[in-house]
This record gives sequence, C-alpha cells and structure tokens, in this order.
Amino acid sequence: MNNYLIVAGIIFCIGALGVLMRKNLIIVFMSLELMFNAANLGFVAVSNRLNLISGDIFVIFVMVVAAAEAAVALGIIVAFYREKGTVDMDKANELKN
Amino acid sequence: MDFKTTITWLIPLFPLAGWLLWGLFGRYLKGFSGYLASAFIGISFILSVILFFIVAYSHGFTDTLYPWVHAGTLKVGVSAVIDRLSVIMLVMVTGVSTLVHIYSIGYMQDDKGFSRYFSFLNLFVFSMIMLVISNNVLLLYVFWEAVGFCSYILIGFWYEKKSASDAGKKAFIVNRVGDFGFATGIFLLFMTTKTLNYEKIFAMVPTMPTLTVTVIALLLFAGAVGKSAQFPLHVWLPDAMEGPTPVSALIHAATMVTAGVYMIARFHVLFSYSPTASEVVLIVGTFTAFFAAFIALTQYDIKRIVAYSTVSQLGYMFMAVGIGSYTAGMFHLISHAIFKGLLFLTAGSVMHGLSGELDLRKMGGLYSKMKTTAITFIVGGLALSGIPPFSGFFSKDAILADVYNKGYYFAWAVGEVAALMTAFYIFRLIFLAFFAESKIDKGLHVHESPKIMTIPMIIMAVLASTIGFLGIPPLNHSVFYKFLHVDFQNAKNFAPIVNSMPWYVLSSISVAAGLIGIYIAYLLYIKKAIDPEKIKNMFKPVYELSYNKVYIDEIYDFLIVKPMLVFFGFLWKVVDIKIIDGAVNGIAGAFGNFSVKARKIQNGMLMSYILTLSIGVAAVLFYYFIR
Amino acid sequence: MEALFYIFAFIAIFSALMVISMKNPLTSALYLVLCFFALAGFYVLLDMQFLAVMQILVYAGAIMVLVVLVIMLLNISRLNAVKTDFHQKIIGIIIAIVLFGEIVIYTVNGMTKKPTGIFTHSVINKIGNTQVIGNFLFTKYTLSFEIASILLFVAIIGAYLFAKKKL
Amino acid sequence: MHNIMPAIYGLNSLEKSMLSIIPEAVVILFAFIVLFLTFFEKIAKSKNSYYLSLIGIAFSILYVVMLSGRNLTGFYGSVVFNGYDVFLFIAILLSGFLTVLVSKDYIENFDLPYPEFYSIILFGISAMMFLVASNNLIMVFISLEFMSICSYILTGYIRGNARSTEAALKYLILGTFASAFLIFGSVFIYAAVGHLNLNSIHTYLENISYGNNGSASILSGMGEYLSIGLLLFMVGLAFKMSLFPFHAWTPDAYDGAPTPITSFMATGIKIAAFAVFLRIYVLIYNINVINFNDILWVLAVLSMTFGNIAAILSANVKRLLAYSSIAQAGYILIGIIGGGFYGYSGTLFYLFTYIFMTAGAFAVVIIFENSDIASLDIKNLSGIAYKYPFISAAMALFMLSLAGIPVTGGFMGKFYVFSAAVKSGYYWLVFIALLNSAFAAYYYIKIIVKMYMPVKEDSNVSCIAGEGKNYGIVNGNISEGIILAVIICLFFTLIMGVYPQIFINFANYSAASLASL
Amino acid sequence: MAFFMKYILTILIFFPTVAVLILLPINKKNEGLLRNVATLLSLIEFIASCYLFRYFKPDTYKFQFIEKFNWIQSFGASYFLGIDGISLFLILLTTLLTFVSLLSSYRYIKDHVKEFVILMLLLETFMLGTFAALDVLLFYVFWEFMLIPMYFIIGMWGTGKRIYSAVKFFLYTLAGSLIMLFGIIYIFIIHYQQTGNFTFNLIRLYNTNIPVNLQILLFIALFLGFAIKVPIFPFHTWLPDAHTEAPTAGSVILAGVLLKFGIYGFFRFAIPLLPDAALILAPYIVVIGVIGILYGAFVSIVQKDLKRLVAFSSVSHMGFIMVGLFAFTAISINGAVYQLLNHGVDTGALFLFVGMIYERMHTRQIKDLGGIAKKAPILTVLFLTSVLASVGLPGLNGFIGEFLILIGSFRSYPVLTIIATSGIIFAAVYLLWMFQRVMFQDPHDQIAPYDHHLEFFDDMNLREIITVLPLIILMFLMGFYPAPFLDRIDPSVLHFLTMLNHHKIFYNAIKIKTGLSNA
Repeated sequence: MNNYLIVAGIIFCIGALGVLMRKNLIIVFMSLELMFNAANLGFVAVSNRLNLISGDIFVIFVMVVAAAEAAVALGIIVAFYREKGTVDMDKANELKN
Repeated sequence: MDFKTTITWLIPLFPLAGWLLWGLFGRYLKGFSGYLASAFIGISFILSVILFFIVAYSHGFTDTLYPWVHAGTLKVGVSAVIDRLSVIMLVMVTGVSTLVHIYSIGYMQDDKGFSRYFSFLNLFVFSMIMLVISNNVLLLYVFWEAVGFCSYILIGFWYEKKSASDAGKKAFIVNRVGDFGFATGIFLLFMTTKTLNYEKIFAMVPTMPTLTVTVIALLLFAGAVGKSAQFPLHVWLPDAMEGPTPVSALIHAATMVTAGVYMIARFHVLFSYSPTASEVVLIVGTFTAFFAAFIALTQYDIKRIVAYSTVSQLGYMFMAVGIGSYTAGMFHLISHAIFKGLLFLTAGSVMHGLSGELDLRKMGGLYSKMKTTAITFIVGGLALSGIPPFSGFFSKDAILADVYNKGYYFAWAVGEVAALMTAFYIFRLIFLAFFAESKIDKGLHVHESPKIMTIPMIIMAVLASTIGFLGIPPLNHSVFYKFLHVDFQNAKNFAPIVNSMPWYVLSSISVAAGLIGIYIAYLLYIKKAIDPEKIKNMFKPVYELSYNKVYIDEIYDFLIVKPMLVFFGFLWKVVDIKIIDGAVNGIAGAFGNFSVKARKIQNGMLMSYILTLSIGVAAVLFYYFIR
Repeated sequence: MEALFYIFAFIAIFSALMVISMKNPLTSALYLVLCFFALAGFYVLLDMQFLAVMQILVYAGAIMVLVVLVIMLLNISRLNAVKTDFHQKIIGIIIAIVLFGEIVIYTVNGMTKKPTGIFTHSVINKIGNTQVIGNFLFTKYTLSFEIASILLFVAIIGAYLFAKKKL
Repeated sequence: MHNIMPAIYGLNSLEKSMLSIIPEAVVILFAFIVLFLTFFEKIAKSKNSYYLSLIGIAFSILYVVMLSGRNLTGFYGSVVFNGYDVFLFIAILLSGFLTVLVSKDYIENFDLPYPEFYSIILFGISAMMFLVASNNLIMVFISLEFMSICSYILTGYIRGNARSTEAALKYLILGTFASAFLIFGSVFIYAAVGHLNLNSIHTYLENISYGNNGSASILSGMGEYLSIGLLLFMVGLAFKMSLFPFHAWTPDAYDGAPTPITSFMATGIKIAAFAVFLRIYVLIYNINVINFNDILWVLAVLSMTFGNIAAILSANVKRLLAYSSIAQAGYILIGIIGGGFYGYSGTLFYLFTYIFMTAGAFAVVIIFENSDIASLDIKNLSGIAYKYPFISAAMALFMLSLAGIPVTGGFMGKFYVFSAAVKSGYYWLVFIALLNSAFAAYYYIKIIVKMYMPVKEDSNVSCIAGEGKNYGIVNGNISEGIILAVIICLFFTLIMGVYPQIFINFANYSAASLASL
Repeated sequence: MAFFMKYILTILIFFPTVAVLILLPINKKNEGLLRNVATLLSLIEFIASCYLFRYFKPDTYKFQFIEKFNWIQSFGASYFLGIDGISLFLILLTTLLTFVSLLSSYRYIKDHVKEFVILMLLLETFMLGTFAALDVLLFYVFWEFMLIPMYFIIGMWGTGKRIYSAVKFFLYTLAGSLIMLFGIIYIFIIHYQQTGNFTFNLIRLYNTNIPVNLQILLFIALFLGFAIKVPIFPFHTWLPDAHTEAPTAGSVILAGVLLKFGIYGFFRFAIPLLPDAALILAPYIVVIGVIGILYGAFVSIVQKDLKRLVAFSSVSHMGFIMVGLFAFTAISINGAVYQLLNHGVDTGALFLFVGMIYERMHTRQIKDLGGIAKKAPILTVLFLTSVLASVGLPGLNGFIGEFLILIGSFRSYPVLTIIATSGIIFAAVYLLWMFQRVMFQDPHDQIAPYDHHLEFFDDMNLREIITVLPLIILMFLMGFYPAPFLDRIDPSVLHFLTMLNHHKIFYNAIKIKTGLSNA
C-alpha cells in the first residue's frame, strides 16, 4: 500500500523538480500536471486502502480543475508568447522589485 | 494693615510703580520721567526714614503681604522683616538711590534711552528694597537674582557697544555661578530645617550639627562672593564699569555689591555658629582686600580703579563679618556706600566733563576747571584712605581694630598694607587727574557738570565727612554699635576679644598707613621725585601682574571658557550629530539597506519565486521533522 | 499484481523523468501521455476502472491534445531556445530531493489507519465502480459538481479571452 | 418576508440545501445575466453590466442579511451557513461591491471588454463565498481553484499589455504549484483520518486527542501523516494569504493586474483565504495534533518583516501596497495565533477593517491612474493633494489606517489582534509586530509626504502652486461610483476607528458561531 | 448652561472639530476670513476653557467634570473624561497656545491657509482629548493621532529639511508610542487575568498588582513612549530638527504642548500604574534627567541656529522637569508640574519671537543676526522678558518651577540636584549670549548679507503684541502670584504621592536614600 504513496511521492517530486529547473513554460505546465497526477494517485490508493470512495471523487474534481487550468494556462502562455515571442519564463521579468 | 506695615509695603511699591510707568509710558513722559522717578524714590526715602524712627523708638516686626509659594511642605509668603538692620539698609539704599537718581537726570540728559534707564533704575531700587526687607531665604534669593538682573540690564545699557553687552552678560553669569552655591545652600538649609523663614531657621541653628551649619554657611557665602565680587568671582565688577556711571555708583558701589555683606549680617546666627565658615569669610575678605588694591595700583581707567577699590573695600567688610564684628561691617558698609557712591558720582562728573574720557593718561589739571568735582572727589578719596575725620577713617578703623583685638594679626597686617595701597592708588588718581599737567586734547571743552549733578555730589561729600561721627565713641561704645547691636545678640561669640590694644594706637597706625600712601603718590606724581617709569621697570613682573589684573580673566578664559566651548562643540558635532542622531539615522539607513536586500528576493524571475516557495515548503516540513 | 505494479511504477517514474528532462516539449508531451497511461494502469489495479478511463480521456485525450496543439501552434519545438542554467538545476535537484526525503520520512512508518469504509474490493465490483462514483457524485458532491461545471465554463471564457487576438 | 420565515423549518433537506447557497446562487445568476449581455451588442456597450453587477451583489447582501441568524448545513455537509459565513459573506460582497464600483472608470480608460469583466468578478465573488462556506476538502479545493482561475483571468485581463500577461502568468504558475501542494497535503490528511468533511475530521481528531487520554499511541503513525498533510495544506492556503515565503506572486501580480483587480485580490481573495484558513484552523489545526502556532508565529514574523522592509523602498504605489498587504497578512495571522474567541473575533474585525482601508487606497490609486498621472511612481504623486484635496485626504487616512494610527479602523484592528496575542502569551510576537508597525509607518507616510509636501526637484506636476480650482469632491472625469467607493471606505475606516463596538459585536457573533462548531 | 457645564469637557474637546466643519465651506481663496474665523473660534475655545478654571474645586484631588459613557464594551473601554489640577492647567495652556499660535501665523503662513487652520484646530481637539482622557485606550487614541496634524504642519509649512524633520518626528515618536502600546496592552491583559474583566478605566487599572520584575519591563516600555515624547536625553534628536524646521505656530505648539504629554504620561500613567518599578528606576531616570539638563545646556551654547538653540534649551528644561517628577517629593513634583506650564509659556514665547525675527530677517543663523534692539525696542523688551523667564530669573515664572524642583529634589538626590543646579548657570550662558548676539551687537559677518532686511526691520505690530501679551502677562503672574496655580496642583500631587506611598518599597527607598526615619 505504502508503495503507491511512495510512487506518488516520487512523481510529485519529479514534477516539482521539473517546475524548479525547467524554464520552458510548456514543460513547467506539464510538470505541474505531473504533480496533480501524483496527488490523484495518492487519493486513489488511500481511498482503496480505506475502502472509501470520497478520495476517488476528489480525483475527478482534480481532473476537472486540471482541465480548466490547462485551458486558462495555455491561453495565458499563448498570450505571453504573442508578446514576447518565446515561452522562456525568464523573459517574464518586467515586474520586479 | 496698620500704619507701619502700610509704610513698609509702600516703600517698595513706589519704585515698582515707577518701573512700570516709565517702562510703559516713558516715551510720552520724555524728560519728566527722570524727575518723577527721583520723586518716587524720594518718597520711598522719606517713608524709610519714618520707618527708621518707628523701629528705632519701638521694635522690629514682620509682616506677610500674601502667601506666595505653597507647594507640599514648602510654604513661603511675600513677607518682610523690619528690624534695625533692615531699616538702616533701607535708609541707606533709598537715600543713595535718591541722590543717584537726581544726579542721573543730568548725567543721562541726552541719552535716547532716558526713560528706559530710569525704569530699570527704579526696578533695581525696588529689588534692592525687597532684598533688604525680605523675611525668608527664597524671597531673598529672588531679589538677590533680581538685583543681578537689573545690574545686567544696566551694565548693558548701551547695548550697541559689544563691550557693554559683554560686560552685562559676564556680570550675570558670574553672579549665577555664585548663586549656584547660594541656591544649593538654600536647598540644604531647607532640607535640614524644613523651613525658609529666618526666625525659624535661626531658632534651629544652635541645634544643628556644626558641619551642616558650616556647609550651609559656605554655600551661602559662595553667593555673597559672587554678588559682592570677592576673589575669585570678582572679575565681573571691573567690567561692569561699561554701564552708566550713576549705575556704577548706585549698584556697583553702594547697594547691590554690599548685599553679600548684608546677607552674612542677616545670617549672623548661622555664620557665628560656624567658626570655620567665618574663617573662610575672613580669609577671602582679607585676600580680596589686598588683591584688589594691588590691581588698582596700576590701572589707568578711573572707573576701574574705583571699581577695584570697591572690591577691596568689600573685602574689608567681609573681614569684619568674618570675625563676628557685624556692626563694624555694617558701619563700613554704610560709610563705604556714601563715599564710594561719591567717588563714582564724581568720576562720572569727570567723565561728563571730558565727554566720556576715562583714561588717566589723558587727564590732568582738572582742578582748575571743575572745582566742585575735584573737591568732592578729594573728600571721597580722603574718606577712602581713612583719614580722619572722614567717614572711612571711623568705619575702616573699627574693622581693623576689631581684627587686631580678636587676635587675627596677619589679617590685620594685610589690612594695613591694603590701606596703604588704597591711599596710594586713590591719590594717584586724584593727582594725575586733577593736579598733574594737563594731557587733555586741546579741542575738548572741559566743563563743570550742571547743578543737578553737583548738588547730589556735594550732599554726599557732606555726608561722607560727617557720617563717621556715628562711630564715636570708638569701638563697642559707639552710637552705631549700640543702635545696631540689638539685632546681633543671637550671634554666638566665637571670636572673643583677646587683646585690648587701645583704639588710638591702632588708629594712628591706620592713619599713618593712609598718609604714607598719599605721600608716596604725592612724591611720584606731583613732586616727580621718583620717576614712576623707573619703578615700573624695576618691578617689571610685579607691575605687569598688577596691570594685567593678575591675568585672572585670561586664566578663566584659558582654563574654563575655551575648553568648555571646545567640549560643547564636541558634544554637539560628535556626540549629538554623529553618535546619537547617527544611531537614529543609522537605524533608518539600515532598514533602507535591508529593503534593498529584501527586494532582491523579489527579482522578477519566476524561477526564483518558485524556488522561494519550494524552500519555504521544505523548511516548513523540515522544522517539524527536527522538532 | 505486484509485478504489474512495479512495471507501471517503472513506466510512470521513467516517463515522468523524461518529461522534465527532454529538450523538446513535444517529446515531453508524449512522455507525459505515457505517464498518464501508466497511472491509468494503477487505477485499474486499484479497482477504479472508471477513473482509469477518465484519466485517459481527460488527461491524455483532452489536456494533452491541447498542449500538443499549443506546442504545434506556437512552433516552440523548433525554437527550442529555452535553456536551463547549471545552478538552477543543482538547486532544483537538491530541493526536490530534500522534499522527497521529507515526504519519505513523514510517511516511512506506513499507513497504520485501519479501513473504515464499506467499499471493499468486492463491494465495488459488485455494484460497479462507475455506479458507486456516480452515486456519490450526484448526491453528496452535487454542489461540487455544479461548481466544477461553472468553473469549466469560466475557464472557457478565460481561455477565449486570452487566446483571441482582438475582441 | 415574515411569512416565509417560519415555513423554512418545514423544508426538506434539498430545499434547505438550496437555501444555504442562495447568496452564492444569486451572485452566480447575475454573473450569467451579465455575461449574456455580451450577446446583445447594444446592451453590452452600455453601463448595464455595471449596474447589474451592483444590483446582484446588493441582492446577495440582502439575502445574507435575511438568512442571518440561521444555522444551515447543505448538500450533505458540503457547505454550511452560519454566523461566521454571514460576516464573511458580507465582507466579501462588500469587497466585490467596491471592486465593481471602482472598475467602471478603469475599464473605460483601458477599453476592456466589460460584461465579461464584471461577470468574472461576480464568479470570483461566488467562488470566495463558496470557499468560505465550504465544509469539506473537496469543496475547499474546488472553490479555491475556482477563485484562483477567476483571478488569473482577471489579472491578465488587459490584453496586449505585457505586464498584465506576465502577472497572470506568474500568478498562474505559482498558484498551480501551490495548489499541487494543497492537494498533495489533502492526500495525507485523507490518509490519516479517512474523512474529507471538516466536521468529521474535527470530531475524529477530537475523539482521539480528548476522548482517549493516552492518545499518543493511537495518534502515532497517523500523526506524521496528519502533520505533513496539514503542513502541505497550509502551504496552499498560505500562498493565497500571501505569507512569506509563499508571497512571491503578490507584488508582481498586484503590480501587473488591472488596479480594480489588484484591489479585489488584496481584499476579497485575502479575506476568503484567511476565512477558510481560520475555519480549518479552528476545526483541525487547533486540535493539538501538533503545535502549529510555532510555524505560524514564524510565518507571521517573516511576513510582516519582509513586507514592511521590502515596501520601504518601493517606488510604485501599487507595489508598495502589495508589500504592505504581505505585512498586513502577517498582522492578521497574529490574531489567529492569539486564538481563542477573542483572537478569532479580532481577526475577523481586522479583516473587515482591512477591506476598507485597502479597497479605499486602491480606489484612490485608480483615480490617480485615471487622471493625469503618467505612472504610479510615487514621485508622480508630488503635490497632488492640492489638486484633489478630498481624494488625497482620503488616501492619507487610508495610509494612516494601514499604518495603524488611531481614529482609524486599522488601529482598532491591530489593537484587537495584538491584545489577543498578548492574552495568549505571545509577547515577543506582539513586540515584533509593534516594532514592525513603527517602521512600516515610514512608507505609508512616504506617500503622504509626496502628496502633501512636494519638493521642487521631483515635481512634474503643476499642482504645487495650487491651481486650487477644485474644492469639491468630484473632479473632472472621475465617476460618481469611484467617489462613492472612496466615501464608503472612508466612512467605514473612520467609524470602525471611532466607534468599533458595533463591528466588534458583529465579529463576536461571527466568531461565536465559528467556535461553536 | 447646565448642559454646558455638565459636558464641558466634551464640548471643549470637540468644539475645534466643529470649528473645522465651520471652516470647510469657506472658499480657499478667502484667506483673511479663514484666518480670522479660525482665530476667533480658538479664542472662544480659550474663553470657554476658562470656565473650567472658574468652576474647578481646588481643594480636592478627585477628578472633576467627569463624563463617562460606554465606548467599546468588548475591551472595557469607555469614553471617560475628567480632569484634576494638572490637566486643568495643561488644558488651559493648550487652548491659550492654540489661539496664540493661530494669531501668530498671520504673516508666516502664506500658502494653504485653509489646510493650516484646519490642522491646527484638529490638533487642538486631540491635544485636549489627551489631557482629559481617563481611559487608557481613549488616551492612546488621542495621543497617537495628535502626531498626524503636527506632522503635516511641520512637513507642509516647514523650512529647510522639513520633510526629513517631519518624518523623523513622526516615526520616532510613533516608535515610542507603539512600544508604549505594548505596555498598555500588557497591563490591560494582566488586569484581565487578575480580575476577569476587561477594562481600560485608569482608576481601576491603578489597582492592578503586577510583579515587580514585570513592572520594570513594562515601565521601560512605557518609559520609551513617554521619554521620546518628552524628550529625554538620549531620545531627543528628533526635537531639534522638528522644532527648527517647523513653522512658528508649529514650534509653539510642539514645545508648548506636545512636549508636555510625555511628562503628563509619566505622571498620570506610567508611575501610578507601575509604582514599584518607578521607585526602583527613579534614580536612573533622575541621572538621565540630570545628564539631559547639562547636555541640553551645553549643546545649546554652541548652536549656530537661533531656533535650534531654543530647541535644545527645551531638552535642558525637560531634564529639570524629569528630575523634579522622579525625585518623588511633594515640592519637586509641584515644581515639575509648574515648570511644565512655565516651559509651555516661556518656550512658546521664545519661539514666537524667533519666528518674528525670522519673518523679518529671513535667516535664523545667529551670525547673520544682530543689532535688532536698535530697530525694535518693543520686540527687544518682550523678547528679553521671555528669555529671562526661560533663564529662570526670579520674579518670572521659570524661577518658581526650577526652584521648587531643585529644592524638592535635593532631599532625595542631593548630589545630583547640585549638578542639576549648575544647569541654571549654563541656561544663563546660552540664552543671554544668544540674546546679546542676536539683538544687541552688530552681525558677526563683515559682509552682513541680511543688512537689507535689518534696515527695514519693523517693530512688532499690534497683532503681534496681542499674540505675545498673554504669555508675557502669564510670565509675571505666575512668577509673582503662583498661588492660584499651585493651590490646584498641590492636592493632585499629594494624592499622587499617597498612591506611591502605599508601596512599601517607597519607605525603604527613602530610608536608604536619606538615612532619615522621619520620611
């Protein structure tokens, strides 16, 4: 049982690592999706272990949110790309201090 | 209020009213303010005389006008003590003041600050009267300072002159140094006795420990040293001559400077219970008597000579009160007030005649041109030199005789030497100014002063010649002694008479000293038997010392004023601005620096934001792990 | 079952690693799809076939298509100019490892909690997991469901607002 | 109204459920109505959407007031409606109301598509209300995300503006990142307690910690799961509350967003986040599973210190206010740490004052932005007080309120939370907070200095000599709406400083129903 | 009338605020009207405040004109006003000085007259409130908001580094106040823990028993707040800047009223609330006070800016007051309170004169000034009077305060008092030297860039004379006839000491200090 959580943890951390070290916004976005999915896996595993369903329901909502967020995020990334001509997050540096 | 208390309070009221009137409406009164002011003081004088007779033929009394300061246990009223001591002072103060006021009308005639002058002069008289009649230490201190203030304002009367305003300021500040001691004395007095009322204090003095009494007495004496220009706080008095001459006559000769002596006489109980303190008074007095006379020997400024003479004579008075001869001190105070007032008035007359010239080296042969002035001056000089039958002879002699008879031989000897020097310097002045060949600028129209000035001078000269007879018969049998001694009965007789040298022996010695002094002056300046220059060169260091006033001013400047200014500058520029304010601004600046650093976290890079967040998460988790 | 778990785990972790290490976002996207499939496999193992299907439909089918579309649209793969500097990598790796370490330390004891629910393997299989989820979703979580629908609606407006060139 | 009331008690559970979400439903309804205005070109161009939004919010407030005093639980415990919600609904709705009021000028100025704008604001408001009302983790998550997505959209709303897009991007990436932690935390909470419903979790934990005296053995094993779960969950919320070090988005997003939205984020989102955190804190964190106050203590200190220090040198008004909001979050957290009825009431009171002073400050910023100011650089405010006397006076008062000077609500709020913390023995925390307020005053004052005390060097504004034609309140093209917003804020800021008792009573009522859970 | 007397304090406090409302509709351009109306209203306020004096019962220490309404029940805070002998005079001083400073600003304030008069009146409200409040929270509200109008006055109408000074003034005092607030909250909570009641009622808080160690910490907290306001060395550095750069009216109020709050705070709050700590710390505070006396005097001597000199003299004077207060004898506290009033009158007047000189000469540098006495005799005489009052010349008010302080403190701290007494020498040095250089002698500078202004130096006009006349009259009145003042102050002071006397340490401290058993 714990194995699932460990895998979830690993994927979560890989996702975090992706967010931390990649600068390509698309890849960062995908890393975030990885993190969400890790959480999903955890929910399903826990809910299975506890013989409950609510965790699975949570997963569905996470998926919905991920979809919604994907729409908005990609919209913003596209808008950003239009302005800067790149998806490098370091180019987002007008606002500082 | 009965008759005598009414009179008592009317005496200070007139000068007070005068002050306000001339001060506020002087500009409309023009020249009249002088006459009116003199009349006001004259009324005060007449009232004082009435009071004098009331007290002389009945007894003293005290009266409270209104409660003044009531705070906690401190209860002080505006109250007066009228006894023989104070009435004598009152008569003297108001009398001399009246004469000086009248004299001033002439002297200050063309001054544009005429009304202002009389206003402040009246204020001074008021303060002096109050000082004399006050019945508690606080009130005494108040008017002690008030007379100091009047002195300040009148010395600096011609404020446009830097030297004048400097002198005024110096007088005030040096007096404050003395007052510092005086105030501390009052604090200690109040702490020990829980009261500031004379009678209550004096009643407690015998029960107080001697050490306390000594300390209090010495602290009070510090005030007297300042006010009466004793060494080492004498420096202000010669400079005070920057003021109008009548002011010098009234304040810096007759009245204010003698307040120190009066104070000790008033506190005779306290001082007599502390032989140590009295001895200090004696030593300071003696030293000052000699020291000031020594400086006066070589000065050329006539007013300064007279001023140093005042310092010296005050030294004599302190000698007297220092050995417990309060009546002798008071007697010299009165006679000195008259003859020194006279000297100043005549000096003022000389100045007036010479359009403000004060330097002896630019005078000479004035006798023929201003006879009245010259004669009255000589009367004053004789009185000062202690030549019979002028008043100085009786009063100074009474002191010296007491000093000798009470066994203070050294002091006596110094006093005699000082007497010799006194006679010399005053006659040096007289000879150089009135009899030596004229060195006056040809263009200068030398003239005798108007009547309004000479009449007061003549009156004073007459008084100076006659008042001494109050001192007959000599010593403890004199009229004056008998009259005043009543008030000093509570004093402890700490210095009993050990010799009974006959008075005529001592008197002869004094007179001889005076005459020798006069003769030397005669030899030097009239006969020209000895060239003064030669002597000057012979005793070059001594001469220089005397001429430069023993460098006291310079020493003060070098040792106190300059280092203090440097120190204060350091305090301000370094301690205040750099350290204290620097710390304040430094803290502010530090926050600015922090801000620069903190804002670096917010560098606009999304990556670093993510990093911050993740570190935060890791740290939060870590904290609970190590917990 | 154990074997399947390890196979899926390996695929999931491997593809996740590839997602974050590929230079070309398109490759990353494909690896991500692979990862999602592996996760779907886990869900099947955990008796949640419905979720497995959803996973593939929503994630692999919808979201990833969108991502790929955007990648194609922006032609990012060709530009490929986005570089990561060394420091950042190191710090990122350190933090990720620390984070992982912490998660492991917190969870090392294993889950001690005993099952509390009634939806055991057999119960779910008897009712059918879709029905179970449906029952819950439309009773207990109706409100959430409704909000989710509005959320999606708002997201559409948002995407539309961002993406269109000129209003 | 009176006739309806008694009937409610006879309603069945679905109707009760519906009742419990009426305020949210009204807002959502109006959001849709406003949105549908876009279908009709003519209507869409008019001001209808603006007024409709205001009406919608007003209706919602009306419903909240009508429902107040009721204790409702709806949708199988997904949402609750009680005194706590009444207070916070009103707070959120007011913040939304103010946002809408101040938006009109701005939208016209920047030529933004407005029905959508208002609609999304309304959706955001409803999301916040759901967030406050939510009573299980799913609801918390979904409404939090709903709120976030609305705010992402609004932040990036000025299309073609690089700053706006950048702000949205940063906000979105960081927000999603933080959400991931929040969900992952929920996994562990779920694993530890097996419930998603907050009340159930609360009951479960309470049974463990108080029911069995030797709770340690039962807690062990579960304790770590719960700890990590709660910590990660807290990260997600702390992000929304913009506590250091989860604050990073705040200055940039506030800076880049359209100013009304900045105001909305600073007030609405912050309140909602604090409200939900407070609820979860009371229900879960406060049960002594582990001592969370330690970490909150550190976060509070770091937040206020960082916020204040960073704000000192900020040259841009919006940015300055953003940093200030980080610091304010630190202060608000003090109330939660202080805890107890007194502390919770203080927190709520502070939140309430915080709305008005912040919204007011932003309203003034919008006025400045709409008028002749080139940028929001503080330098450009030089001497502006002589051109807009009333507005500047109001701004000065808001600044003073934020700085915590008496006679303003800010002081009372600070006083309230600080005394709560002292009451619980957090002396150092309060001491540090007070020192913070001391040097924080510097940057608030800096704005006043620029407005009122121009120096020649940095004035490109001709106001110094005092053109002095504007004595009145309304000047030129400033709409009444925004002035109304300023007046509302001014009124509340002052009244809460002068006679706060009514609001304290309200907060007490709210806190009482919070603690009674 | 009955209504007026019943709510006189409230009416007095909020009348200026009402006055502000009266002023608001007046057109900004109509400066003359604004000034006149504001001045008139402040005069009315002053006259109204005289009723307090008229109906004040002098024989009791009890608070009078009490008004009490619920304010914030949750904190136990109430709108609780009342005055005793000390607040009475401080209130009178405040109303008088507000009137005086409004009248004084006719020539100095040229821009933004409307804002100025509004701020002055607003300031008056808060100053009066602070003096009348008997509820700690109410007091704090008034106390801290008072900073704001003053800050504006310095920053908007100041000279030179006005903004730096204003901000420094504000932040410095604010920092102190906030630390003080910490102490207040702490005491409030301790009282709650002891009694279970929230209350800010000062009289009830007096009865809080706080452990001595804690008292010391809290006292330090309160001390910082009050000491910065006083200000006591070494917390004084905001003062020279603020005083120097503020407009005349601001300086007058700042020196005349605002500095009083620190001492008032000690008297009303810090010491009675934390008596043991006060008794324990008193010797150190007296030492600081004495340092302040000398330091202020020393630094004044070398000042080059006229106003800064007067400002530093305040440091010295406040040192005296601190010594008097913390000597804890009836006489010295009487003196301290009296000196508080004196300082308001004297320094207020000094600032007025400095302002008049500045208006005419456009410089405050002492080296550029001089020879004014010739041109302006009235100014000279009146200026001299206030200088002398400040020096502590007997017959004027300053003396009585200083003397009472010193004679009272001498019993508790003989050596320190002697050192403090030397301050009177230096006071004479710096003030008289300043006066000489400014008024009498010619400017030091050979070039004398301000000769032009000196040439056209006009003497005081009627308005200016009226401005300073009340102060000059007070100087004499308080010097010659202090009884009406001291009679009303004394009962409060004695009560204050009685409160302290309840603490055993007091007896011990006295015994150790004096070695006398009759304390």
